[in-house]
Amino acid sequence: MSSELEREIGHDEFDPVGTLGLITIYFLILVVLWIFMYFVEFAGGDLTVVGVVV
Amino acid sequence: MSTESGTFLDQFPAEAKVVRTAFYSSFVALFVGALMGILQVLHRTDVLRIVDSADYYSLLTLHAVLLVLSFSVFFLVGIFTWAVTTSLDRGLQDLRYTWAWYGLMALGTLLAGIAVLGAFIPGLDMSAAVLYTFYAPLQAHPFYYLGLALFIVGTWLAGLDWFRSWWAWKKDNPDERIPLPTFMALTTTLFWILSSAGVAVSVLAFLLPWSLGIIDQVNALLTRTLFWYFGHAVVYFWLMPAYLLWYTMLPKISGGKLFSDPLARVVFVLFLILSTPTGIHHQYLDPGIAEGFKFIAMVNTMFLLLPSLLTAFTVVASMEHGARQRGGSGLFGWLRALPWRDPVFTGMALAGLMFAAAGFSGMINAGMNINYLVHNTWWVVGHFHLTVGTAVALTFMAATYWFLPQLTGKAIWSKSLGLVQVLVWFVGMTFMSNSMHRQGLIGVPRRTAEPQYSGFDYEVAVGSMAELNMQVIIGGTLLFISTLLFLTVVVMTVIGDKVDGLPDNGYADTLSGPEDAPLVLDNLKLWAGIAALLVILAYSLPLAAIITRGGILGPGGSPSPQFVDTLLFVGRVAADTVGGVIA
Amino acid sequence: MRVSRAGLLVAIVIMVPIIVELRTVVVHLGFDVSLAETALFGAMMIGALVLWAMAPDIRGREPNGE
Amino acid sequence: MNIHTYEKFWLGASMVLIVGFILTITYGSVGLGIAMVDDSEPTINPENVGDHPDFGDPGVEQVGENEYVVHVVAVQFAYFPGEIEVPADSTVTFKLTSEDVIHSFSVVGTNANTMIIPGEIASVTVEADEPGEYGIVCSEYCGSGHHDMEGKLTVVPQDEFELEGDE
Repeated sequence: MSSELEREIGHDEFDPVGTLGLITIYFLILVVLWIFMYFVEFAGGDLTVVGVVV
Repeated sequence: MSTESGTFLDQFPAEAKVVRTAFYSSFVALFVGALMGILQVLHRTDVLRIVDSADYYSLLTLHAVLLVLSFSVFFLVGIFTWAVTTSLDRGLQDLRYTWAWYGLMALGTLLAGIAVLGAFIPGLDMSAAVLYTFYAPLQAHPFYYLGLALFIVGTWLAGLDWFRSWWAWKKDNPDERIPLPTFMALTTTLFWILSSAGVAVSVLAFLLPWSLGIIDQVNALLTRTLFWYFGHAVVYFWLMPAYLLWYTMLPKISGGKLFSDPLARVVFVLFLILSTPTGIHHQYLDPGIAEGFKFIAMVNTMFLLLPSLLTAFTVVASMEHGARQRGGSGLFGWLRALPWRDPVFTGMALAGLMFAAAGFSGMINAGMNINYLVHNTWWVVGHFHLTVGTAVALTFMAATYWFLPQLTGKAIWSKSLGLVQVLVWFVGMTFMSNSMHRQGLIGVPRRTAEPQYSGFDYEVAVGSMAELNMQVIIGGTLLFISTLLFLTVVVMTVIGDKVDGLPDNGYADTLSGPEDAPLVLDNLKLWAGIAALLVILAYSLPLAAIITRGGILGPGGSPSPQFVDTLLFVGRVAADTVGGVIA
Repeated sequence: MRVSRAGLLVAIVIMVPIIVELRTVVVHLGFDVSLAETALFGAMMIGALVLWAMAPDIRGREPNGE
Repeated sequence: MNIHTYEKFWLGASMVLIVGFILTITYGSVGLGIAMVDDSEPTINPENVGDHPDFGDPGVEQVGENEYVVHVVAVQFAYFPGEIEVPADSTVTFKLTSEDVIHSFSVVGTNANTMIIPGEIASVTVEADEPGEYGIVCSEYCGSGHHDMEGKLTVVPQDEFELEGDE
């Protein structure tokens, strides 16, 4: 593999900024989908289960 | 890492044979399991029904057992054996012992498989259409339970084999850190033994004696709870070898180094301590278990997201490191510099991408009350086809393109076909899993031969039912084609000739190495102790409550179907025959 | 080429779930999109991707993803 | 142990996500009042379901103003009663048990969904607001005829509702 390398990047000079970008997008998708699934698909659905014990 | 260079086969020919055999066993299971898969797709969607709907469940049992137990576990014992041998740079302690556990696992699979397939042999009163979860009072032939028990004992002995290697290595290297791949294999073994003890108790103390007629009935909720005590940890048993490959192989193949060895250790320790005390989240909708216990299981499950979320960062950062070393630049432009031509890389990267999607449906599944929406619907099946069916299976297939030359000394027959294969899998799973999730949300149940009912129609939000079914058919067909392509590449590689100049055996270096990891992380006794303690805390009260409510052996319901009478009859006939011969 | 041929192939494959899910999202937002329209739109997106990939790299060199 | 700043950030974001999920679920339980099926019902001997005072004669029963209880017995491969009718704008508690294996009671396309385990009684209370027709399916594999196991729930307008046996 090393033959294909253009440069060696050490620990201190590497900031995974692209990873941070990708994972931020993932985070936002998760939050939006969670809210949609919980409050629209689930809590907004029919036959709401309640805790009234008859 | 090894002082001797060369392939794994050059370094450890005897161990390579073990790993190879385990892989081939896993591929046979993959083929039969995938065949069952396509049959189910066509059956459920009513395109082609070659068996009676009553027999569909035998196919489903075979599909699940062969793919989630045989395919994945045979492959992972291979990977862990490779990982321990390579990273400790020493052979296994006693190969006769190694072959013994392999033999037990193979025998177990065979017995369970015979029990399931018995349903299709006229005159043979044998069946095990109990699915992978074998909830009592559904009853399987004793061979099925015996097979599962042997298989699991085999995996325990395999785990002990890796521990024996490590103990021997530690004597020679008292002051060294446990190499990361070995650390991963050992922590996985620990939680595997801890969790599978539950299913072992369920099978050996209750189900097997019950199927043999020694006890009359079992407590359905108790055996079900013992199954799920094991049933969630088992998914991490499948997943950990994929994680091992993402941590130790993917950075190397990307042209970089593992971003952080210490965090990788933290992740595996978290899995060790949190994998088992979560199983009750599969029982959110079970009567007989207090809401408080369900809530505790949920909190544990939610925190179990943490190691996976950390993994996402560490693995992607390692890939980014590789891409930037290869000349990639920009915020996202580095993605172009990754080795997409290599099926090993692309397969694993796509598997990881799908695992990110699976993470979301898993978060929904983990939620306690939202479970009313998705429980036992096809959504759940869509979810685990992204996890074990892609994150694990696709990673394993991709890894095979790296391992096979290491194990056989032969070059991959066609890397291009390998690339096509992993891409076809990704597209196929996109269609199939998407449709499964969406059908689940409108209430289509899982585990049914005919989801078409006479009394009502499903209310489809987007598109139509026909369209959703078409997605499943297209997806399932592509997945089956992908499996065939994979097996073609494997077979053609294996029957090819040995070549020189294969890459050396090895795994990725680290940017931040083990020297940065606190020593306490390597204290396996401590973590195993905490794991056991958490399990006791999470499970003692629910189990005690279940036993107090229903009794240890009931109230059970009647076994269905019963094999006891047949067994007694067969036994008597056999005894008479033997008696007659002797006389 | 801005990306390698294998890279382009992978990008196209990754477009598939995006196109499939986009339709679900759009319909949930109240716009009715048929299967054929989705397919057409998907083909356009993939076409655009291919065109982008085929254009010469601004940095004037081949990516080493091959 | 040195952790990169970005990864620390992600660790924090992950914790926010996890705690947020737990808080959402807690809000569902406490704020929206969504209760889980639990252990509040006594156990029952599956072999004597027929002699049970309620499950011996399963069906719809009025227990209060706009409050109903429906006892349902699940067997391979049917529900008794198979067709259930309740009025709209009412609170309905389903009490379910099994005479043989594990089943489920899943009202298709709704949140009413529970396991039925022999020996246990599952109790789920739902609010039936609008009139409508729903399918009920067994979503837990229960044997060779599992796919034939279905029922029907009809929520009828209040003025059209009458209890079976009422004159």
